[in-house]
Amino acid sequence: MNRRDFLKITGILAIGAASHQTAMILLSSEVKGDQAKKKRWAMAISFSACVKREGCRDCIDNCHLIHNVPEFTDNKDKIQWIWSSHYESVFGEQTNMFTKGMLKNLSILCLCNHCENPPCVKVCPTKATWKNKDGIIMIDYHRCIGCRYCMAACPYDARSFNWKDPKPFIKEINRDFPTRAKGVVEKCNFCEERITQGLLPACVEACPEKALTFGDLNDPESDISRLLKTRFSIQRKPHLGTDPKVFYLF
Amino acid sequence: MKKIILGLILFLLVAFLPLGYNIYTGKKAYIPVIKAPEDKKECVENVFIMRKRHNIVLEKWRDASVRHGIKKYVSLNGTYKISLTGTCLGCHSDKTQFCDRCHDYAGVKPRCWDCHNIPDKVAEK
Amino acid sequence: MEKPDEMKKAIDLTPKKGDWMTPEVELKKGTYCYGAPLKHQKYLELPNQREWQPHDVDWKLPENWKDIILDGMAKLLKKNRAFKLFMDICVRCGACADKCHFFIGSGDPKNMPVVRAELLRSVYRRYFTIHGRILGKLAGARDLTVDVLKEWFYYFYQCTECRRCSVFCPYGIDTCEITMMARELLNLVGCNIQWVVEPASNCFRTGNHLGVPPHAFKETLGFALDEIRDLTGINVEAPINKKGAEVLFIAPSADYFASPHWYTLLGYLMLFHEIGLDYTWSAYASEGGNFGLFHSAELAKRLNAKIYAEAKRLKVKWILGGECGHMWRVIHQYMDTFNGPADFLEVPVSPVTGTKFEHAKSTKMIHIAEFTADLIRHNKLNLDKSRNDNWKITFHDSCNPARSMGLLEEPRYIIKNTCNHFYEMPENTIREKTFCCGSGAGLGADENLEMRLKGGMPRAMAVKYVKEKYGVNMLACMCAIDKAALPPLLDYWVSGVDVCGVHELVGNALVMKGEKKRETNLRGEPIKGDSKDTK
Amino acid sequence: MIEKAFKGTIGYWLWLCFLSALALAGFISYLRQLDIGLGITGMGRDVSWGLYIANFTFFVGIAASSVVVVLPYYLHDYKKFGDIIILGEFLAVSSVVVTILFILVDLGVPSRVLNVLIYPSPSSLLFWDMVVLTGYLILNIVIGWWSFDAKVKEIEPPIWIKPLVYISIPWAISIHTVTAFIYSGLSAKPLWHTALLAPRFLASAFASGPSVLIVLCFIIRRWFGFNIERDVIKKIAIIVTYALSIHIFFMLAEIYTVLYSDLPSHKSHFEFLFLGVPGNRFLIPWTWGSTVGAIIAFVLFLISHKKNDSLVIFASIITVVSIWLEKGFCLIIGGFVPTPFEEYPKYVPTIFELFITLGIYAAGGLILTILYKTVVSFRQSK
Amino acid sequence: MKIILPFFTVVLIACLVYGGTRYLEGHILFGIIVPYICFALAIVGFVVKIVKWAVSPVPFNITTVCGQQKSLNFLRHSPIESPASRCGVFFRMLFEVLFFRSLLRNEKVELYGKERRLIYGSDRYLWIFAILFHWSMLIILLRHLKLFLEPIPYWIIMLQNLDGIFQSHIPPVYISNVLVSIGLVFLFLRRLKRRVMYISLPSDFFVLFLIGGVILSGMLLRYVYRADILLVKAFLFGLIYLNPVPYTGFGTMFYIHLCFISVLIAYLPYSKLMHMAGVFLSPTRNLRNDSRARRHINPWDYPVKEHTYEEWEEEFKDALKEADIPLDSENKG
Repeated sequence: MNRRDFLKITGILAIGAASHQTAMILLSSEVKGDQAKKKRWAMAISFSACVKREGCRDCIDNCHLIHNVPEFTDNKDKIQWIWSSHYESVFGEQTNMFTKGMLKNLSILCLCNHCENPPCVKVCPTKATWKNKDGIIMIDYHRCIGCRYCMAACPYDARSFNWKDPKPFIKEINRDFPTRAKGVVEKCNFCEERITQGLLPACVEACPEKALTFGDLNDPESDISRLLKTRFSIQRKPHLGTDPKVFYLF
Repeated sequence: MKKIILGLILFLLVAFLPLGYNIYTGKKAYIPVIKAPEDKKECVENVFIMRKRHNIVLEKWRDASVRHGIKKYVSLNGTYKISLTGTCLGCHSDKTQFCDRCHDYAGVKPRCWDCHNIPDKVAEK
Repeated sequence: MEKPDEMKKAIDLTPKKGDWMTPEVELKKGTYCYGAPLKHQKYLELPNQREWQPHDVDWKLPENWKDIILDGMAKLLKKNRAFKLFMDICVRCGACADKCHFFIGSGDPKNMPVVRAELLRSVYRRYFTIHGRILGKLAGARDLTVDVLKEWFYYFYQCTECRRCSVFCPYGIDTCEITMMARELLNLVGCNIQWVVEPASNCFRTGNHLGVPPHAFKETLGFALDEIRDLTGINVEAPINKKGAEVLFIAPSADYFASPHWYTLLGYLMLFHEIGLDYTWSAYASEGGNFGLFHSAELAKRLNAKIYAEAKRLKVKWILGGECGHMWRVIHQYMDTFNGPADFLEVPVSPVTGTKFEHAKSTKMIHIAEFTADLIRHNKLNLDKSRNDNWKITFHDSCNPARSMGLLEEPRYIIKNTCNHFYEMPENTIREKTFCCGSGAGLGADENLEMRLKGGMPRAMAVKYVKEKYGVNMLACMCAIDKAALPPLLDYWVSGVDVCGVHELVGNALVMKGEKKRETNLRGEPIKGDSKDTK
Repeated sequence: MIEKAFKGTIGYWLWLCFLSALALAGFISYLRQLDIGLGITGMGRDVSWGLYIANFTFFVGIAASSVVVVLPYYLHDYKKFGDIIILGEFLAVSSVVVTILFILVDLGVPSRVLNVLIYPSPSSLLFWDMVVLTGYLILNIVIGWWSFDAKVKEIEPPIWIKPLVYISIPWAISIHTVTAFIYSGLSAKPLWHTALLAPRFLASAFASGPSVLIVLCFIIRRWFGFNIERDVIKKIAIIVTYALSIHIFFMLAEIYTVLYSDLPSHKSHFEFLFLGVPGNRFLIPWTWGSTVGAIIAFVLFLISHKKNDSLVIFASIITVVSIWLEKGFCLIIGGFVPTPFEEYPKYVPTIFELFITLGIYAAGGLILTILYKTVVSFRQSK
Repeated sequence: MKIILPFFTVVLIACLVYGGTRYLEGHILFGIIVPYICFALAIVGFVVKIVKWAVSPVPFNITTVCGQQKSLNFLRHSPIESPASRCGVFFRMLFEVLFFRSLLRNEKVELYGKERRLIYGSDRYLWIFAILFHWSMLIILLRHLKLFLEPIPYWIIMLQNLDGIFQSHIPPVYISNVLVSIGLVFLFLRRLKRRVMYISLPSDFFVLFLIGGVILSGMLLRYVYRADILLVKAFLFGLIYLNPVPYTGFGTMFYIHLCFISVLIAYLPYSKLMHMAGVFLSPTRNLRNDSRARRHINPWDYPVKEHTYEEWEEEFKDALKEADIPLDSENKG
């Protein structure tokens, strides 16, 4: 649905109002949105910078705090938007006998890869998850029926399901961001609500070592474009052809 | 014959039960008073529309914001940020005095509050 | 008359365009009954006595016939809630339409029970409701005219009061009740039929429909006793008007005059002898059937009064009733109300088995099928099923015992214990969904044969079905009118299937103490089957 | 006709009561699940589909299998299946209802289920599954009921039944194919990601479904006097035998491909299923049980034609259990374990989950009983 | 004619209300006066009709028996189809009223094929759609109670939430609304069949159209031309406590809905819609089949002219003597 169609629909509202007609217009945040070049948001995570602080969880905490991500005690109910895991688990297929020793216990930050070719979007039976024009994989929590097909389809385990009502498990509610109800799938949204306001994603902002770089791949002058042009990077499971938008730098 | 008349009376009693019920609860003349924000004159739309159609406006807001990335709403009354917690409850800061009163009266239980938060200042009360 | 195939082909269950509002009726010969003879009208002191026939142009109605009917209607509405209710609540859903045997058989749309009732309802609306008075035809209201009256006559004497439609009606509207009311009204202006009034008058005078005087009655019973003696070598008695007997036995009079009823009578007599029942016939109340029911409640009561009066006079303990249809409607649903309470009688107890028939504790009259089934259950009868091996039997539930009494299992129990080959007809045509023979409620007149054959078609088709499927050649039933009406009906539609009473089967199967070897069944036909082979 | 289902012996009513009680228990458990959320089940972030989807998969197979009696009757004019065809169709009807119920209870927000219709998404196999399953349900109800009705009335079935029957044959294949495609289209799950999945599903369906039918035939023959010819049952047993052999062959082909190619991401699932990993050997008995069971059942079927009925019944039951374990339970769980992070989480259904599952079985059983009772009573009244 | 006239009557009502409220300031007439008059007509008519039914006695026990009677204890009695006890009657009525038991029996007769064989097939469409229609109507009625009760009882909210359980749109589409429409459309379509058309009266169509009008205007009111529900409830409270407040801001659709309902309830007692009360009173269903065990009293019973034994004996004296049948008169003498 493009914006023109949308205006038409909202126009119907006014007709229904019969005697109290009024114009209603919905505007996009970017006024010049259509003219501006499409964004391709991406993130680069630097191994070397990330390991500098032992046990640092600033990015995770900040993200989970801002997005009201609950902390379940039971592992099977766990919901995570961004988390860390061992190198062998994350890059299992890029492990050899030497890396096993060298990179042992190296924590790798994981989050939704916002794939260019997302398997989760394809399988959704209600279009509750989709790729928006900036390449971010979105979830409409109002539409999700909780079939969890997308979870099965995601090769990165990036999606979590609300097995129970999350509210009691949220330590401190951030009232500017909605919580979720039980029964829907959720995941990292690349801080879509922040970047439309011109802010950086919560995790990027929180990192004391500036290990995370976020920016527009379509802009050759952006930090991230420059970084990826100059440094060696890998993606998770590239052989699956999903083309992740999260890059790992050496 | 007696049974039928009895049944008829019973039926009429049941049919007129609502009358008694409201007298019993003492709400026979109750009409909820909705506390409009004192500092604001107009809502995002004309008040007549808002009274009848705020739910539909909100639904459109929801779809616009979530699915189409549209974050601003322009009406004759001005331009507004699309946000239930931020914009609506920003003015109608007291949900119990505003939303709930009428929703209870009309027997409507919207699910918005399952996820969307009541702003800090109300929740703190 | 047409051939069966042609008659069937002519049926169209989808009515022509239009509706039933225009009163018009063509009295086609063969589809209506003749008017009652003056003599019998006089004897019963009926209103508007005159010689008349339905096909006369002038029905010789009294001058104020309209007022009489409307007055009568007002009175009936006050007297009978069912009537009033059934006038008001029909929604014309049409569920009853194809449940009526006359509609199925004739395709005449006015034979749909709903329309039959609407014929009366339209007049009710016109004169007794506000909207009918104001809106007239729009509200489905019609003026009462001679044509309407003729239509009433035609169609309410085309309803056998079988109550099948009532089973299917979501509000329990009973066309039987409506027909009864309509006939009450018709009788107020003297529009009644010979086949109802004559038997009623005879019954009122002599005690039975045929007008048989007491000595002739005794004589026929005597013939029956002779036949039994020839068949079994046993001397059976048939006491008449015996005071102080334990049981008064009342059967429809057809049982001792008509065939195949006759063999049922033999069955009764043999059974009573075999168990040594202390009972009596009555010459005064020698009729169970009650044609008054097809005329008016009052006449039904007048005829019925004899039974209790006779029971009281003879000082019996309780009453046993024979195989009959509408007789049992009256006894089960009306007799106690009409002429009760029967506090001079005792709750029926079977002298053989000791079973107390609690379900008849007020009326004190039980059905012979109940009595016999109980005997069989207690092993009091020595039955040789193979004596009925000549026949493959099916059972026709008579409308009244089925739908007004619930007498469904007793006859089946007896049949299953007296014969080896029993087959049910399709289930949509038995038990509470049983189809009428087409001749009930006083419509069994010969001049009405075409309509009777049409109305009996569904029943006949069900018989045909079991005949073709299982080779059924005998239709058992428990109603005097069935026994009279079904043989010509089956002759016409099926052929090769005979009709018998349930107690004929009992009589055949009953091995009596001291009897001689039976060579033939009650009909004098040689017995096939095993018992003969073992001779 | 259906009113026949409401007249029966005390034993029959007890059976109905028993099923209703189970269904009620399941319903109450489901209310609890609605209240608390799917967290009440054993499923979790790693094994996010469990018993429900396993059963769904299995019963789609049962539903699809009615085609093996329909096909010989209509296409090859094998008249002996005339009696059993209605049983097959009614089995399909109740199985489809069961599958739909299993999908429903597996949803996080069941009240939004209409979204599937409101926002149709042809790219999603779940959408197509809904289409084919509802279509199949309607087809079977219509075909089953109308041909049964015609039989009761002793008339020719309406002419439009035949084309519907011909449509229903590929349709039956399609429901199980689409169900297989739900899984085999996912590159994230190596165990499922095989083109052989759909054929395997069909082969196992044509073994398990007719086996259920055989057991049901014996039951109604034993308790309801509905005499189904031995020939007919034998014929079905032959179909099962062949289907089983193909099923076993496919399974071996799959194992060969994985083991010989030695691709770690694929192999790890099979290793988990057949050998387990330290700390999680939960599925080993089930996997082996189902595999060995299938082979035993095959052998039993092969020799059964000379032996008595009980052998056939026994073999049928083994087949059903084996395939339930293989296609349902092990396949679904095994697909999720190991996780993309190479973890080996445990999945054990909770008591609520079991009750809900049993409740759905009971609901299916109720429908099946009522439909079969109608058929059987009709036969008895003849 | 049967269809067109009732249809235009209903349209006319709508037009009157539309014109009256839109152009003629008839809010008081259509919002207050008409509902009051109609309600009064409804209550009076209803009571009068029931009382009229009630004062007519049931002279005879005329149960329509649909199952085995209670007689010999070794035969399986059918306690509901042939009720011998109050309890049985209760259940019979329960099944009749709640589940339309009799209609469920419905079957269709056909003359099949060339040989015109009579065949019977079950025909439950009418039952299914009647059930859909009536139950949905009941639920809709109960849901509307929320407009007359304050505070709203929990069960009504529950019912409403269940009814609107499928979250598809805002406001959610009620299941009952969909089902009632399906039911009504079917009931209308089957009236068009030749045989049902033959028995239909204009009033049958009028009721269908009127109820259709109520449903349609109600749904429009909910989904398109919304009214301020707070005002609606306050207005209705004013009406029921005889303190009507002539609000004007409802929009025409509200008045159309209100007037349709008013006409419907006013029409109810004078029409076949009284089947809703009549079904309880039907003597063929609500009586026990125990007329031989318990005497049913006919209140207007009167003595009739009988042919007594004495008269009979007198008449047939000779014949009786000839047949050797004992005579009462001689024995006494």
